[in-house]
Amino acid sequence: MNKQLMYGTHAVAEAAIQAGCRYFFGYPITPQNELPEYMSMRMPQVEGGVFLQAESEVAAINMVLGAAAAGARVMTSSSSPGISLKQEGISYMAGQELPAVIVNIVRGGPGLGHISFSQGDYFQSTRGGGHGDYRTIVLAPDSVQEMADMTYEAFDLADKYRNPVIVLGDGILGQIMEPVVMPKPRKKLPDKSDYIVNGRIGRPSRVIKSFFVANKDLEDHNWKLFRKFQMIEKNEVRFETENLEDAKMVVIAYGTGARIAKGAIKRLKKEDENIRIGLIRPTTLWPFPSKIIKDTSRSISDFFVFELSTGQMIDDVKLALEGSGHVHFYGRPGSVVPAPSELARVMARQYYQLQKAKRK
Amino acid sequence: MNKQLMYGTHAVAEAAIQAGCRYFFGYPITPQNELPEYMSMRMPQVEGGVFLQAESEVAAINMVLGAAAAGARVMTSSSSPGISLKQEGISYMAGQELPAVIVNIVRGGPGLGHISFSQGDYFQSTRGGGHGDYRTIVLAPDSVQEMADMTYEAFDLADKYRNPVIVLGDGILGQIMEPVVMPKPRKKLPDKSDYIVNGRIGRPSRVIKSFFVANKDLEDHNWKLFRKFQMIEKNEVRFETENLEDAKMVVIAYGTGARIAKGAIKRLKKEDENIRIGLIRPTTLWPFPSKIIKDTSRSISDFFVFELSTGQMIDDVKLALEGSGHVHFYGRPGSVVPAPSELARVMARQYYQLQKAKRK
Amino acid sequence: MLSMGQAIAKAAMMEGKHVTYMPSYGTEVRGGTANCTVTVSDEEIASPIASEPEFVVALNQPSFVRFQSLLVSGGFILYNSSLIQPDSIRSDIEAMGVPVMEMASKLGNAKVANMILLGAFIKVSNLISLDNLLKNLPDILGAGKAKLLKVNEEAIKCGYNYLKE
Amino acid sequence: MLSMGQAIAKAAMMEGKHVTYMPSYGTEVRGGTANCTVTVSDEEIASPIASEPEFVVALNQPSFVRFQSLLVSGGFILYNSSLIQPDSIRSDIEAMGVPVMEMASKLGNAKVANMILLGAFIKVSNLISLDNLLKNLPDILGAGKAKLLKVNEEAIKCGYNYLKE
Amino acid sequence: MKGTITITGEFCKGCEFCIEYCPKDKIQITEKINSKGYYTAGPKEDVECNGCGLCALMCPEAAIEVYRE
Amino acid sequence: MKGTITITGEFCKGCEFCIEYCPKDKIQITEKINSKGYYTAGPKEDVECNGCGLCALMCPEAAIEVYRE
Amino acid sequence: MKKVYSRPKSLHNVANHYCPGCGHSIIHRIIAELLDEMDLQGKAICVPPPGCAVLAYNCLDIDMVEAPHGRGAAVATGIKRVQPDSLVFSYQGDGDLAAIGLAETMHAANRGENITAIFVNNAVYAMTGGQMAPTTLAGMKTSTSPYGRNPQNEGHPIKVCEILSMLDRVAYAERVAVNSPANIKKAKKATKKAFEHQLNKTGFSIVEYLSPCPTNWRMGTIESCKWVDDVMAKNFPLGVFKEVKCK
Amino acid sequence: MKKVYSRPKSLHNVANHYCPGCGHSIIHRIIAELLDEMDLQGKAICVPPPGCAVLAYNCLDIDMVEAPHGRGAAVATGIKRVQPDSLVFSYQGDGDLAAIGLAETMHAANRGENITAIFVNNAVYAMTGGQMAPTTLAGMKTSTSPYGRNPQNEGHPIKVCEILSMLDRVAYAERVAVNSPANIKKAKKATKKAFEHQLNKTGFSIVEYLSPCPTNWRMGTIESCKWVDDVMAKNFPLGVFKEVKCK
Ligand SMILES: Cc1ncc(C[n+]2csc(CCOP(=O)(O)OP(=O)(O)O)c2C)c(N)n1
Ligand SMILES: Cc1ncc(C[n+]2csc(CCOP(=O)(O)OP(=O)(O)O)c2C)c(N)n1
Ligand code: SF4
Ligand code: SF4
Ligand code: SF4
Ligand code: SF4
Ligand code: SF4
Ligand code: SF4
Ligand SMILES: [Mg+2]
Ligand SMILES: [Mg+2]
Repeated sequence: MNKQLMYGTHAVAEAAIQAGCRYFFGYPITPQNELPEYMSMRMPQVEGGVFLQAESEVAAINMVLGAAAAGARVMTSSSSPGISLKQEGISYMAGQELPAVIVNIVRGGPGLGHISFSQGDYFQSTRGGGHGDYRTIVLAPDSVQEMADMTYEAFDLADKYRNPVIVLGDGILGQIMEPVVMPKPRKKLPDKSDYIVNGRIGRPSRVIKSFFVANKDLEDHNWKLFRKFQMIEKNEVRFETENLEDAKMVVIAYGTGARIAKGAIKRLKKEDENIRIGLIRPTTLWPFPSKIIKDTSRSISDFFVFELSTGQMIDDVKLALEGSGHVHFYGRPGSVVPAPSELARVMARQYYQLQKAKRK
Repeated sequence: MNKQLMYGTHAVAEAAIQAGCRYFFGYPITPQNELPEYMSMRMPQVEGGVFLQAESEVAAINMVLGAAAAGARVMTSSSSPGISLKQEGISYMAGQELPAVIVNIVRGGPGLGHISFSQGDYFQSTRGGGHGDYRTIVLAPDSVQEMADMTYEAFDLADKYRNPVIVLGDGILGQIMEPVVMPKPRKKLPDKSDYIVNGRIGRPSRVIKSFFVANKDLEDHNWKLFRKFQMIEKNEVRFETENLEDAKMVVIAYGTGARIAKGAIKRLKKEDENIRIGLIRPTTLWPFPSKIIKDTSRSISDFFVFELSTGQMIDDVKLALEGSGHVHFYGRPGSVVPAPSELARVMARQYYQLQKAKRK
Repeated sequence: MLSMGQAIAKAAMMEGKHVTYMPSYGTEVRGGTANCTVTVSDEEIASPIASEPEFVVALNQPSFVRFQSLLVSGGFILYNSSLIQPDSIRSDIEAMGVPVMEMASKLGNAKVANMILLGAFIKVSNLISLDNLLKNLPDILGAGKAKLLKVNEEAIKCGYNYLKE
Repeated sequence: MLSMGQAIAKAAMMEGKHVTYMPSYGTEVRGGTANCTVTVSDEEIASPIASEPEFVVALNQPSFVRFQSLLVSGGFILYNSSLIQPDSIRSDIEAMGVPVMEMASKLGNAKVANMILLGAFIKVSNLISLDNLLKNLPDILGAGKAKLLKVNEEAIKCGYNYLKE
Repeated sequence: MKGTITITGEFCKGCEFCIEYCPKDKIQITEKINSKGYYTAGPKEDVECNGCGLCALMCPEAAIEVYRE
Repeated sequence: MKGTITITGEFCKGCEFCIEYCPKDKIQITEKINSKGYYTAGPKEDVECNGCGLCALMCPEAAIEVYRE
Repeated sequence: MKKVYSRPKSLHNVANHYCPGCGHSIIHRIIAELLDEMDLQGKAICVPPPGCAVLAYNCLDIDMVEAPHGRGAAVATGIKRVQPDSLVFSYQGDGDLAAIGLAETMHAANRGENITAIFVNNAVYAMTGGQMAPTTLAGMKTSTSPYGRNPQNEGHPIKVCEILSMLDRVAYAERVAVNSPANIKKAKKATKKAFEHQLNKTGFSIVEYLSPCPTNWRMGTIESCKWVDDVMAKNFPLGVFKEVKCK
Repeated sequence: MKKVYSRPKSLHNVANHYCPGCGHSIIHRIIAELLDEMDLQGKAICVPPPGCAVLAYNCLDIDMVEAPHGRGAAVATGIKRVQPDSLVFSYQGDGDLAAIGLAETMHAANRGENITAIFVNNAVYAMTGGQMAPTTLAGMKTSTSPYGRNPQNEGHPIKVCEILSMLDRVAYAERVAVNSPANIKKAKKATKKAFEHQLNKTGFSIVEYLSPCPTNWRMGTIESCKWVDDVMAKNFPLGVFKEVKCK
């Protein structure tokens, strides 16, 4: 058994290295400092590994842009305010169709907020906080093991679609230690020789760009990207479900929120074995698992959204449902983790009220 | 008659001055260069007026932050990539509850995109492209007169709610000249002496901040902001409607898109006087006029959303409708303006198809 | 070119018309010819970008070629015949050349070429009345150009009358 | 403190338990005492933040006061009695002091105080078996500390047996 | 010259700067722990102070006040 | 020393640098307009060129090629 | 007996949050003493961006505006332009002022904004746990330079005062240290000069403080003070780098 | 007769987009000549951020990566770290390199990245229509300094080469002009040196070109060249500011 007890940040970093990432450009910010710190220790131990502390998050994302254009598997990590600063660069990379993995260990906002954690960056991540029509794939782990696995996969997704991929953790997932089985080193990396810049020997010169002189060309490019995003929506939706079969109410939560929700459901089941609460946990936030939610609404009409924010994913749930269900919401924005027992209370109140109403 | 023929950018700038704005911090970027240029000429002519070209958009928004904290009516303007760079600062200002007016003369994206225009920054503007749970009021003019009027009003809204307000123009609205009647100089400016910093004489010292040491305090702050945002949603929704009474299909569009839509509807009416197409034009994009859309859906079931993007506002329309109508979409992302005739064709096709289907 | 467009727009505005003036701007890139679009209407103006203009005023050869092709059928193209020798003119439009440069030098001021063309334009377009234009001219030119009022007036009349002849 | 928590977590992991270790981190601000939360369970662990811990191990007075109040009713608090003189102890919990510093200096190595407490902890908590802990100790300590294996083993046993007496 | 000092224990963090720089060796770390958990500095009873103020000049916490004849 | 030059009209923008710096006054702006609308430079027929290459050194457009005996 | 030193009244009457022996505490104290002595408490506006001093407002009893990381100079510019008669100073760490905020710092300095940068150089990103800063010394181990800063890869420490002194509109630039009575006296004098330049509107002023961070240097408090003399000041020479005449 | 000057093959065979008499064109030509002569066309990667040169790829026939405004040095760093044997150069205007991108420029220089900055100083933001740049001269009128740049409000022009020369890992820094045959020859030599330093991995190299912008200066082409000598070069002295030994 190859289980190690690892910090979430370290698991992300090590999984990236196993996935063939050899370039890391980052900048300190709590609660993800242990990620660049780990990289600064590990990269020099790996053949060809480069760790560089950038002078800012803006510089970091642009170093990532350059490294991606030169063909590298490359990563950067930060936390909320730092990710805001990277928005222009991410928009460029999406426009230039460059792959990279961007880790956001979300903290409390807005502004300086709080260093612990939150889920307040959902909109920014899923709708492109930068300018223009673009999307980034957003993966939402809820354990250290998933932090590792999803980071590992993120590199493949980024290369497959030539698009930035965001791993959306939070201060808790970053700071805890849990047992992890590390993915095996990726032996064969994708061949990118058809688009990267490495000198124009034996071929015409290449340009990596997002600028279009003719108005029409930009429009064509935007539709091209749009079709790619549709393809991603078709192929890459991921989620986990629990007890949907006979549920009378379905909880929708992701990341740390989903863990607490799972604990709350378990608790309620212990107290009342007849309680029927299911769970849908999106593990990709974009593309969002709309279909399973819509499908579920055929038999179940109550959806309980739990977020560690004042409510952002709830929009995607409503968009998925298209009016075909009732959406209830419980939010705890900013740095206070509700105990499963607290959430259980809120959920139970909602649940029993609904059942009572139905009986009437 | 005090009508002047003015550029959109100049109208915004002059209206700001009439509203009592005496501080402008900006940075060149096409297609809004004429705005800072006008300010550089005008501000020195106005008592106490300060124009300062910042070294970057990041610097500009932070100068705005400082000036707002010191009690000024202050403005900055930019275009898409520059607005991306301002996201961290805007998030801070929302967290610190500081008022300011931010003008975005939107251009084509993602990345460097194109200098002309687009409506691709809708998500960024309406959902807070920065980190954390916050919103900015977003005003969407569709003429040079509205550019002036809304900018003027934006300062009042910003001060009323102590929150950044975005005036969302685009390259066309910025570049055209139209007749404008300038609003009168605002004589009495709001008293901000209860929160600004100006030295702690005669009162305890003050801190303008968004950072909270105790987790719980940040949560309270977030709920406080949330209540403010709910209040804004209650009070400040704005929109324009046309021919909703007997419409069989309703077009929803904003800004330049709405102008083209109006032209297209007019055209169709000329061709077929029996055609029944209405229009809802949101003039605040956040808060979004959801209620009127929902209300309209009681009698009308078809909504035609037109955007100069691959589709962003359409989410808000769907959220408003909650499944109670059919949403059709036509988008032209990036820098090509469809002629009203083109849009008319697309709309007509949709319209007649729907009527035929109903007759069946 | 741009100033002439603005003059038309201002004059129309002063007649109480709806009006939109839109300068061209290419890319963030240098070079290329300048042009602008003026839309004048009794109603609210939808798109400020004319895909099918009714009138075109062309000052040089490339513009003549490019904008001739955009003209709506039955439209009118007015051109600076001092610089433009039309190779071919669409058969479904009307075209009229004015040798503005020669005329301007006759008036003793090369800078009023545009005003001559403006005069000719209001003649053929019938969008603005000559009287109104002349009345509003001081406002249109702006304070800085009061001295030049006289020669500009003359130039406009000269262009207006050229087509009369 | 933190290393002791990690040792518990590792040992539990090696026994095949679900385990989560969560260090405290206050604000971006200096000072304050360190603490950590270890959750050990046979099932998947929901929240890594224990609002009502079953066991508390306190190394100093402020921690004793703070975390005693969080303990679940019927919980157990183990404390370093070399540093802590409990003023008052909740009546619904069990408390046990271990004079780890004195014991450590008897063993001739002040640094093993934590291991003594660890030994005592596994005794009272019954979460991990002593045999497994000792078996896995080399892995838990890591390669760098092989030399200290012996004295750590002794310390753990010493803590374990202290409560036996 | 004669002097005296007072040290506010709640501010003191036991950094020992005052001790290091006092020319009279007037100050020591005491047994008293303040609410932040620091062993605080205090003047020795039987040692003279010349009121030079070096301790206060060094004290990061502005915990020391100095009196001079 | 004798030389000769050729100027590619499509590249020329009529900036007159070559004219300014030619020691022989060999170059002039011609009547030819290229597709970008510039009046282009061209060698004068009857003037000698020494092949010094100064024109090419100055020409921003790399429009000039120079030959020398 | 006469009281010859009292706790400055520009300090809040509570213990601050810094570690024992931290240079930040000393610098705060110096500022508070000057605000008292120069009667500026009612005129002062401080701009603390994130860094160990982010909570400066819990310590200094004056108006403050929190800045985003690195943007102290821009925020201070905004304030000062609106309130030209206030005493506006940013309080920035080396990571803040010289890494992410270098452009804002240099441009405010170049414009000659009448503001003062209180620049705390402790050779690390202290608040975030001791990562490499632009001022980290060659060979120095930090949490992101675990093998020591390698000048071939990460460059040499950046000398802020030397660089800023090249800008015409910088009125005053001095590097001091806060590790001994003599140095603290000089530091206070320098800070006073900087404030005077600001009040006289001669341009941008900066005081760079070599400041012990025992926690991240993993040293004792006394040892940290020695290290400032023995190592840091060798790399960052103390002194006045620029002074224009006060009007 | 022998051909003594041919159009460089590293230039695409089409007319470029610059205005008549623009310094950018000359600098492109110089680079293309060197790529030919040094046989580097197949090794070169250029990083053009927005600015009049944003379309450099329509002119120079080599690989390119577009950078966001001001981030040329960061993008070039990313490329060079992945492909240490390529010739990587950014091509940046004065607004780009010295305003918004100043931090990235200085930090890349300070790290001694083995990249070259081709730095085109035309004293304005040309592409966006002639706004004030960090290098705009005192008193100079631009579209955002309509009353002339006022050093009391906006500072004096920033001297990039002088400042960068203070950083230890900068290997080569020279200011040249492209306004006369003699200056163009020197400019080419400087560019060659910079490339050689990069290939020898001695550190960061920069060549600053005083470059005419007749359009935004509102001058004739010949007059612009004179202005470079008569005014610009007086404020920005030409010459080598730093050179380390090539290994
Ligand atoms: C945009 C952004 N990036 C990163 C951070 C995290 N952060 C907070 S303080 C700091 C640096 C602290 O170092 P320094 O400025 O030297 O101050 P010190 O703590 O050493 O006094 C960093 C990187 C942040 N708050 N915002
Ligand atoms: C973030 C951002 N801000 C602003 C711009 C607009 N912009 C494009 S080029 C440029 C500056 C051009 O000046 P310079 O760098 O001196 O180059 P030049 O055109 O003078 O050669 C600016 C401000 C942009 N593209 N992106
Ligand atoms: S005043 Fe001087 S002598 Fe007295 S305690 Fe302080 S340092 Fe020592
Ligand atoms: S210098 Fe101050 S804080 Fe340090 S030990 Fe002395 S009194 Fe305490
Ligand atoms: S080569 Fe010399 S002489 Fe000949 S045309 Fe060119 S500059 Fe004149
Ligand atoms: S230098 Fe070149 S571009 Fe300029 S006029 Fe001569 S040939 Fe033409
Ligand atoms: S970490 Fe360092 S800089 Fe921060 S408070 Fe502690 S000693 Fe001071
Ligand atoms: S605007 Fe200036 S810099 Fe730009 S291409 Fe024209 S002359 Fe060159
Ligand atoms: Mg520091
Ligand atoms: Mg420039």
